[in-house]
Order: sequence, then C-alpha cells, then structure tokens
Amino acid sequence: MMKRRIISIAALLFLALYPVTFGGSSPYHSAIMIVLGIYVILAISLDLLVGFAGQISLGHAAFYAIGAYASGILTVTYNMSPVGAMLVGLSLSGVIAAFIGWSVLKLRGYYLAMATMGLAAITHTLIIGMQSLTGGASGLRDVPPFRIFGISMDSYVHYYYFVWAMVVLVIVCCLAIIRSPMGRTLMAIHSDEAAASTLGINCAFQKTSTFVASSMFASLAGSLYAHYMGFLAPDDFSIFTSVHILVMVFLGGVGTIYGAAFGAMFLKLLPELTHTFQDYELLGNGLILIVVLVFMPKGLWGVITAVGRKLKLTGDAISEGNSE
Amino acid sequence: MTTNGNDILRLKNVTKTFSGVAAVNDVSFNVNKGIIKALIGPNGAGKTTLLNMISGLLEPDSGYIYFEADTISHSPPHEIARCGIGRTFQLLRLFTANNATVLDNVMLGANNKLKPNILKSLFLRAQTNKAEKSTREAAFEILKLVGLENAAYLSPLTLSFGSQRMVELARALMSQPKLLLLDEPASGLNDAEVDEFMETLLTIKEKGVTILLIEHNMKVVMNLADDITVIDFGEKIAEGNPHKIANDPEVIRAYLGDDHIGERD
Amino acid sequence: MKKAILFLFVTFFLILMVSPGVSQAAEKVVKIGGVYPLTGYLSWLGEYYKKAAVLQVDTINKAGGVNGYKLELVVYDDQSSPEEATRATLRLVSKDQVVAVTGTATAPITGAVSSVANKNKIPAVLSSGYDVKADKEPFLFNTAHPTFFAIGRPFMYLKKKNVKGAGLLMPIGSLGEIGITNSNRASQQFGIPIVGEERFDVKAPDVTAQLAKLRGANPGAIFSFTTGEPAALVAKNMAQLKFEVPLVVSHGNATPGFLKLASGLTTNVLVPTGKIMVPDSLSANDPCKALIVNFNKLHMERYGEPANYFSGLLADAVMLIAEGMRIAKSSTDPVKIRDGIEKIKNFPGLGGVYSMSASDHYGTKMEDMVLITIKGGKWVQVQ
Amino acid sequence: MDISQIIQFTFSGLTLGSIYALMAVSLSIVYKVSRVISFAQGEFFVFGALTMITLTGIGVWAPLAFALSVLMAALLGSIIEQALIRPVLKTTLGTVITMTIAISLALRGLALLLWGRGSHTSATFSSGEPIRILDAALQIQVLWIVGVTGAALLLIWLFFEKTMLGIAIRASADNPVGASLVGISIRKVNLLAWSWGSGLGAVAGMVVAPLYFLQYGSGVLPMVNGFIAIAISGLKSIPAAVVAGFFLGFVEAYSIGFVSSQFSEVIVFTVLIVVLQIRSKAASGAGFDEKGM
Repeated sequence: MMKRRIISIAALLFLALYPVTFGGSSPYHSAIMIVLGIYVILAISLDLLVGFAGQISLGHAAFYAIGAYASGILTVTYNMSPVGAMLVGLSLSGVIAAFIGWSVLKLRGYYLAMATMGLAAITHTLIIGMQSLTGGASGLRDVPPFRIFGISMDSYVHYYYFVWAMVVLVIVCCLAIIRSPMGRTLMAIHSDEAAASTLGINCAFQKTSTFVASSMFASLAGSLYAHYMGFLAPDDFSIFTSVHILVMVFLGGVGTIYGAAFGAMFLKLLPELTHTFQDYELLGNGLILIVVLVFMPKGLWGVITAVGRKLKLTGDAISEGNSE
Repeated sequence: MTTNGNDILRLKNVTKTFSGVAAVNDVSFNVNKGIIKALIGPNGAGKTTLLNMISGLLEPDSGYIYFEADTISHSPPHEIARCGIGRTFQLLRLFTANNATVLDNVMLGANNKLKPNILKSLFLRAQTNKAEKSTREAAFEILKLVGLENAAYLSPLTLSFGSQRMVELARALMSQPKLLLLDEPASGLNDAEVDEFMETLLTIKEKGVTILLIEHNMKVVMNLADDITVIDFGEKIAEGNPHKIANDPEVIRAYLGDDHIGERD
Repeated sequence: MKKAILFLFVTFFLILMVSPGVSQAAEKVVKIGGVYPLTGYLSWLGEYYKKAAVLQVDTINKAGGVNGYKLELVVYDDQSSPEEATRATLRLVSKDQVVAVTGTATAPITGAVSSVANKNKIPAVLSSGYDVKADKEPFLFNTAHPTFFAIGRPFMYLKKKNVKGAGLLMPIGSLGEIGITNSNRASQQFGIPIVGEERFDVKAPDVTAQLAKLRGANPGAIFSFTTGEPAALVAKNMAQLKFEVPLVVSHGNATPGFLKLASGLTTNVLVPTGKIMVPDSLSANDPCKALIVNFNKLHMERYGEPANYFSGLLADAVMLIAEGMRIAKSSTDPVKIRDGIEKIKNFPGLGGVYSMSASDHYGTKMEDMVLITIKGGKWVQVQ
Repeated sequence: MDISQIIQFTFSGLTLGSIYALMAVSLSIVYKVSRVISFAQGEFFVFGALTMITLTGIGVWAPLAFALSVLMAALLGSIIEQALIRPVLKTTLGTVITMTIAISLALRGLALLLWGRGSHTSATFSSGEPIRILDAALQIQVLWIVGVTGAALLLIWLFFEKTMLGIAIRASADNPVGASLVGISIRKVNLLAWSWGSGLGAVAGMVVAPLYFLQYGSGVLPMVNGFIAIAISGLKSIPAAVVAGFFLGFVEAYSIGFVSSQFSEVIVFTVLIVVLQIRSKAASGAGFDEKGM
C-alpha cells in the first residue's frame, strides 16, 4: 500500500504546481485544464455506467445540462450561493435520475440507447422552450464566478484548483466504488443479469443507483461548467454532447477509470493541435476513432498500459484484479 | 407423495406453457431437507424449465412453489436467491466482463452477506474492506473444496470445461444456500472428474445443504440420489428411491421406448 | 497504482505540446482576433466573415496600417458552438495577445465571447442578433443592425402599404426568440397587430402545417425571422400553398447563397439589409456610397463574388477597431482602444453612419437599413 | 380549425412520414441481417443526394445518375462493412455503436471536403403543380417518396420471401450458427445487407432531396427520426418499420398542428419512451434471460 501513497501524493503535487510551472500563469492554460477537468468528470461518470455496469447511455448531456442550468438560474435569477445552487442541482439530478432510471434501465441495447437519447433531446428542447426561466436559445447571461467560503474564484487559476479538487474527488469515489464489492456487482450485471440475479443481486436497483451516481457526477460537471463559462446556451448540451462523451470513453478505453479520463483529455486537447487545418478536423476525428476501435480494442489507455508493462512501469494487470 | 413436516421445497400443480405448448404440465413434488433429490427424464422433458421457475427466472402460469414457509411462485430471482436457493446453469454462465477472474466469480456468491451498494462503498470503506478480506478467505476455502485454489487469479475462460463447471458450483456454494439447484453438473466431465464431483457433492450434503439435481449420468443419480422424480413431456410419471425407479415400467418406456416392455416381463 | 505515474506522465506530455508559441515578431505588428464558425451548421456564414475581414485588414495595411502598426488577423474556428467560441477567444486573448476581437454568428456564441472579452478587458466588435446592454458589457460592440431595426424597418414599409395584420412563423432557437420579442415591440410602435404565432424546427423538411394554421387568421404579411435554408423553405411552402402575402425574413439572408435558393420562387420575399447590397440604387450624396462601391470592387476582384450584408458587418468591425485605435492614439492598449471606439462619431461605414455612445454600442439608425427583394434573379431595392 | 388546415396537417404528416418510413426501411434491412443499427445511415442519405446533384449538374442523364449514385453508395457501404464493422462485430454493443458514430463523423468530414459548406437542392422528379384540396397543397415529390417506399418494400418482400438468397439471409438473421452450418456464408450475407441498406439510404436521399436544401450535415435528423421509427416498430419486421415511420410523421404533424409547434419534438420523444416501456414489459415477460437486444 505504501507505493500507492507515494504516487497519489506525487499526483496531487503535480496538479498543485501545474499552473505555476508548465502553463505559466496565463489564463488560457488554466482555462484549458478547467475544461479538461470538467470533461474528465463527465467521461469517468459515463464510464461507470457504460464500461462497468454495461448500460449504454446517450443521455449523459441531460444531467450535465440540469446541473449547469440549476447553477446558472439559481445564482443569476435567485442569487443563491454557488455552493447551494450546485447542491440543489445535484439533488435535482439525483431525483430525476432515480425516477427516470428505474423505468428506462429495464430496457437493453439499442432500446436503452434510444430512450436515453430521447431523454437528452427532451431536456434540450425544454431548455429552449422555457425561455423565461432558462433564457432559452439566446442563452443565460452573467453567471457569477464560483464562490466558496467567501473566496470568489474569478481568476481562472483559482477556479482551476477548485475544479481539479472536484476531479480528484470524483476519481477517488469511482475507484472506491469499482474496487469494492459493488464494483464486482456491476461487472456481474455487465456480464449476465440473469445469472447475477440468481446470486441475490437486485439488478434493477443496482443499475438505477449507478445511474443516479453517474448522473449526479455529470450534474457536478455541469455546475462547474456554468461558473467557468459565465454564460449558458442550450447548444452546448445537445445530443452531440452525449455522443462526444461516449466517444471519449471508448477512445480512451471503456471499462477503465484512467482510460475514460485519458480519452477525455485526448479528445479535448486534439483541437488545440488540429485547429490549424479546420476543414480536415471532422474527417480526422472520425478516422482517429476508427483506427483506435479497430486496432486498439482496449483503447488508447490499453496501449499505454501495455507499453508501460513492457517497461515494467505498471504491475501486471491481472494480479491487480479489476483493472482501473 | 409423502408430505411430512421436514420438506424444504414443495411444488403444487405447477404448469408453464410457451405459445400453446405445455413445457411443464401440472407437476407436483416435494424435496426433503438434507437429501439429494434427482430430477431425471429425456431431453426436452421440461426439467430445466422447472428449475428456472424454482429459481425465479421464469414464472409459472399456474400452480404454487413453496420454499420453507414462503410462497415463491412469483417472486423475482434475487428475492428467491436471498431466501437461500443457489443454482448452476446447464449452459455455463460465468462472469467475464472487465477481465473478471475466477476469484471475482466466486466472491460474487457472497452478495447476500456483503449486501454491496454505492453508499457503503463510498462511506463505510473500512467496514467493506474488512468484510472483503473475510469473504476472500471464505472464497479460497471453497476453491480448495473444488480444487481450484491456484486458478483464483486466472480468467475463467482459460480453464477447462470441467473446471469452469466447478467455478460455477463454487460460486453457488459461496452464497451458503439451504437448497442448491444443479442443472446437469456432470455433463461434459470425464470419469475421473465425475468421481471427484460425486465426492464433492457428498461433502456438500454433509454440510446440511439440500440438493435438487438434474442429471443424465445414471452412475451419479443411482449412487447419490435419495429420492428421484421422473419427468417426461412436462409431466411427472414416477417418483421414489433409485431402486424403485430403476424397475418402474413407465420410466423404462419413457427412456427406451415401448417394444422393450415385452422383454422384461 | 503505478498506472497513476503513467497517467500523469502522459498528461504532462500532452499539455507541453500546447504551451505558448514563439514570442512576437520584431516588426511593429498588432494582432486582431477573429472567432468565426468555419465548421458546423453556421459554416456558410464563417466563410463570408473570414473573406471580408482578411480583405479589410489588407486594405488598411496597404494604406500604412494604424499609428504605424500593421494589423495581423488571427482566425480560430468556433465550430458554431459557444463552448469552442469561449476557448477560441481565450486562446486569442492570452496566447496570441490580441487587442480586439471580431466575429460570432449567433446570439449564444456572442454571449460566450462577450463574457470572456469583458472578463479580460478586450474590446469585442461582434456581429449578431445579440441584444447588447452597454452598461453591463462595456467591452462589447455590435456592427449588426439591432434586431429591432431589422424588424421595425419592414413594419415601417408595411405601415405605408397599410397591411392589416402580421403572422409570425419563427424558428425554434435564438433567432426565433429575438424575432418574437422585437416583432411584438414593432407591432405596438407601428400599430400592426400580430394575428398568429407559430414555431418550427429549422431542420424540418416541411412547414405547411404551421402555414395553414397562420393562413386561418388571414394576416397581411408573414414574419419569419430566420436565415438561409429555413427561410427559403418557408418561401417555397408559401408558394406551394399559393399563400400570396409578403414574407419578411431576417437581415441575414442578404447573401448570394439565399439569392440562389429563393430566386425561382413566386413568393414576394422582403429582406431588410444594409445599403451594401444595393450600391447602384443608392443616391449620389449618400456618405457610404463611395466606400460600398470600392469595397464591392475589391471583394469581386479578390473572391469573384460581390460583397454581401455579412461581409459589410465584418469589414465595418475591422474599420471601427482601426478608427478606435486612431482616436485613442494607441494600437496596443485594449482599454484605450475600447474608449476610442466608444467615442466614434458619424463615421461612415458599409452598414451606415456610425455614432457610438456610452449607452449605444451599435451606432446605426433604423433609416440606415433598406428593404430588398428578388427580381429576375437579382437583388432589387424596394422603395 | 377549418377543414383545409386539417387536410394540410395530414399532407404534412404524409410528407414527414414518407421520409421517416424510407429511412426506417434502409435502417431495418441492415439491422434485420447484421443486428447493427448504423448511426452512419444518415451520411449515405447525404452522399446519395449530393452525388446525384453533382452528376446531373455535369449533364449526366438523370436515371443514369440515379443508378450510379445507388451503386456508389452500395459499394461504399460494403467496403465499410468489411473493413470497419466486421472487426468490431464480436465486441460489445457499445463498441459497435461508437464505430458507427465514428464512421458517421468521417463520412460527414468527407462530404464537407467534397461538397463544401453551401447547400444544394435538386429538381423534383416530375414538374407540375402540387395537388390541391381546398387550400391545402401536397407536393408531387411526396408521392414519389411514397411510391419509392412502396416499391422498396415490395422489392424487399419479393427478395426475402421468394429468392433462395433472401431466405438464406433471413435464416442467418434468426440463427447465425445454424445458417453457417448449412453453408450460408455469414460474411457474404452481412456484406449484402450493408450494401443494400446503404444503397437504399442513398435512394432515400435522392428522392427526398428536392424537399430539402441539403448540406454535408443534413443526414443527422432523418437518421434520428428513422431510428425512432424502427424503435417504435420493435425492430422485428420491415413492414412494421414503414408503418411506424408514417405513424411518427403523423404524430409530429398533428402535434405541430393541434398542440404546439414549439414542443412537438418533446411529444415525439415522449411517445418513443412510452412505447419502449410498454414493449419492455412485454419483452421481459417472455423469459428473463433474453440477452442483449
């Protein structure tokens, strides 16, 4: 266990020093890392549902939107404290996820993909429709910067620390879940629900509770996004956003926490490198994903761990039981 | 049908039809506590359907299934499992997602004891880790019982067919069931493996676990079964101890066809 | 957990790749940013923006630049998404150190860019239907005519033609919302009642159901504040239903693209726009005529197609920034440039004569807009 | 709410329904055989239409352009099936869905490079005034769409019921292992299904193009609606997919007409989720251990 302690301290040190060292104090690099952190949370939380519990969802953006707009509306119109608004967003997403999850998760395969896509489309249309509340398609303005314990995080560097503290928290929670008996239960549900139920696993309940957890993490990411942007528009929460997050999970490596996180970072940093040749970007993203899906079944992270294993950097995956 | 106080499972007029065809038609039988009961009959007689109904994967169209004091005819599979019924499957159903290991499969049997949920794994980490350790030890015990302790960290797919059957048995045993349903556990085993399997069954029986067994291997049935029910075309045609069943004309006709009856008399 | 080291090593490597580029070139150059939709559903618009901005910057540089500085345009694609627009603007502000930003096609994208520009105190001269509140967003200017002008001007024309009632067929989205609020305002001001209001999905292949509903209230004209394909679809469906009343569409349709789509249709389509679209029918003493004719000539020479309403918006944005620099006598201090732009008074541009103030960050008047329609496959001014 | 409005809603429903039905058919052919619903089907819709517009633009005779476009799309579909779908077919459903999304992204990128950002429209198959009843009007092109859907349905029915190859494909759909045992090459069958589905997607694009102003990204909405239609139809039979397509078209048109044009999309998706619920109760009743779909 000692080795793990040292490594996690090293990780936290890196995150703490990042803005000061590599990125310089320029807001741009902290902002990039903030967006990266938000999408890492979205990818990991979706992977909990898709990679571990085996439930395909194209509706992750719905709860991302609920979190963002809860934070946006409550802080702008009802000038609630950002922390309070975030908590309301979390609980609202949790309740909706529990209510919807129970009925939708009875479905499987393409049906489940379509029902969750319908969920995201309904949320998107309602946000545009309820114009007086959400600012509709023209958007919600002047969302204040995040404030906690009296410190207002209007500079991107401060907010970077808060966002990545949340990212670390989400990673720790997800690792705790998948390393516990619950992780095994999800694996059983993913493999064969019927066989799992004959061991006393209430598949409907466990799937719904995972759906609720995953949706609440997405809502957290939404609240963080609202205070980063300072402005909210429905365009950022459409069906394409859900597809974008699903692509991150599979690009990085479905069924592994670090894989999903890496997929999110890779896909969000890619435009930084490819924004020069605009017309080819769409074709490029498609081809990259195709190459990964065909040649790297375990995703980009699978390749990296394989390389790592060759250099004796990482322990043998099998001996660590469930791969992270 | 002798109904004395100590039967653990009772089926009463259980019927199940699939689009008009009566897979199981008005079957009733009891299983006494602590015995090995065998369900035999030609292929397609409805034995697996019966087992699926007892374990809750299928619901009977009519009739009742009682387990100890509860009526479980229409309970969902996970509730039936929690009452203390474990089972294995005719076609192997091991867990293989997220590179699961043999140990993972077996430890999943302890679900009823561990009762895992998200909140526990987040907030009661210490308690879950302690329970996890004791479960791991119990799992290794059972793996020793079926002789697979050194395959714990392997993927189940890398094992032989016989060993995979043993993993499924170990998984079912891990849930410390009162009643164990086995669906053709000996099929696909060579002779040495069958003998070993029979010893394992006896040790399980000594631990007080009642066993309801579907099996074609007559060596296992005739040597181990205390009581046998014969099912043919979804109906019960005979019941009794192995000796009585071996000479029952109805059973012979069901297995060997009509013309043999003349020879025996 | 060794995986954590690997994970961090790779992340560190990825981030290094995006660290800042090489420092400023020696020659005195100042950068202006451009956030244009070069991909996504607004990509047709991004092309017009980029061509006009590049042309205008070259024109200014050929004339010796501003205060001795040459202008350099840095363009990033916002992929028609507010999130990408925010990132592109941040990249311009901190990595490229631009002194001003132009661009943005829709209200939500304008809102996103304005939020970053105001936070970092960089003037943003944008062009969309976004309703600018100068007191809340001091660094935001808008060269697109306020939506109220674009809707008020046709109402003014319909009043002259004493049309009795107007029907609204608005797209689901920001343009539709802006269209409804401003139509109601113009309806009170010009006394033409709104007799029906319907919405439609811009990607739908058919709006005959909505049109049939509106025809029930027999309006004298239909207002559909939408741009491009959806506007052409409404015109086509009205022709199909023989619903012969004028159709007023958004000022974003003054483009060769829409001309091609709508020229075959019988519906009488009215497009409010800037004078840039009708250089020949402008009166000789119109202060903007010379500028418009010259810009059109340059645009035709360079790109082989005439300038349109959007080209005018972006060219004006670049001109306003240059003028702001001249007034502020500084090409490098964004805050001074902002103050300079706000002090611009009766400065002739392509979209009209600009007179900015602390409370009006548009600077144009309703009369600066004209109404055009399609006759014989060409844009013609409606008197 | 006078009569001609109701007739117009019905016409509008017919227009939308015919498009969704044709899309649903092309999606269900691929699903019926290879158990894959392709998110990239919308891109074939665009490729078919834009190829035809380009070909007719350079003076190619219209029916020849039509045939060429269908062939090109079918060829593209078969290449994609062999090179990209086959390797991931045995992996999880999530990987398959993501692969079709990746193909959709790549094809859209290709369309952007080939046809640029502008929008293109094509001439209607037959000129002439729309059909008029009172004030309501229906474009003739819609009849072409309904006609093509009917023809496609008939062709498919004949092929699957009457020809040896058709029965072979149906057999391999129901029981791949059994089919391969009697010598049906699953690889060829999947290949055929994909080229057929892609070809039909292109036909859908070409027939519907005159109603649309097509851009490189116009394939997404028809695909989503086709997707909903076959979900409602229960993915079992192709005629059911057509009925579901028209049902969806009418639900959308009438909800625009009678309820609210603003929230018609919410109504459509609510209908989808409710239908899926009802079916899932029926489905779970038929044996708990139904794996996957």
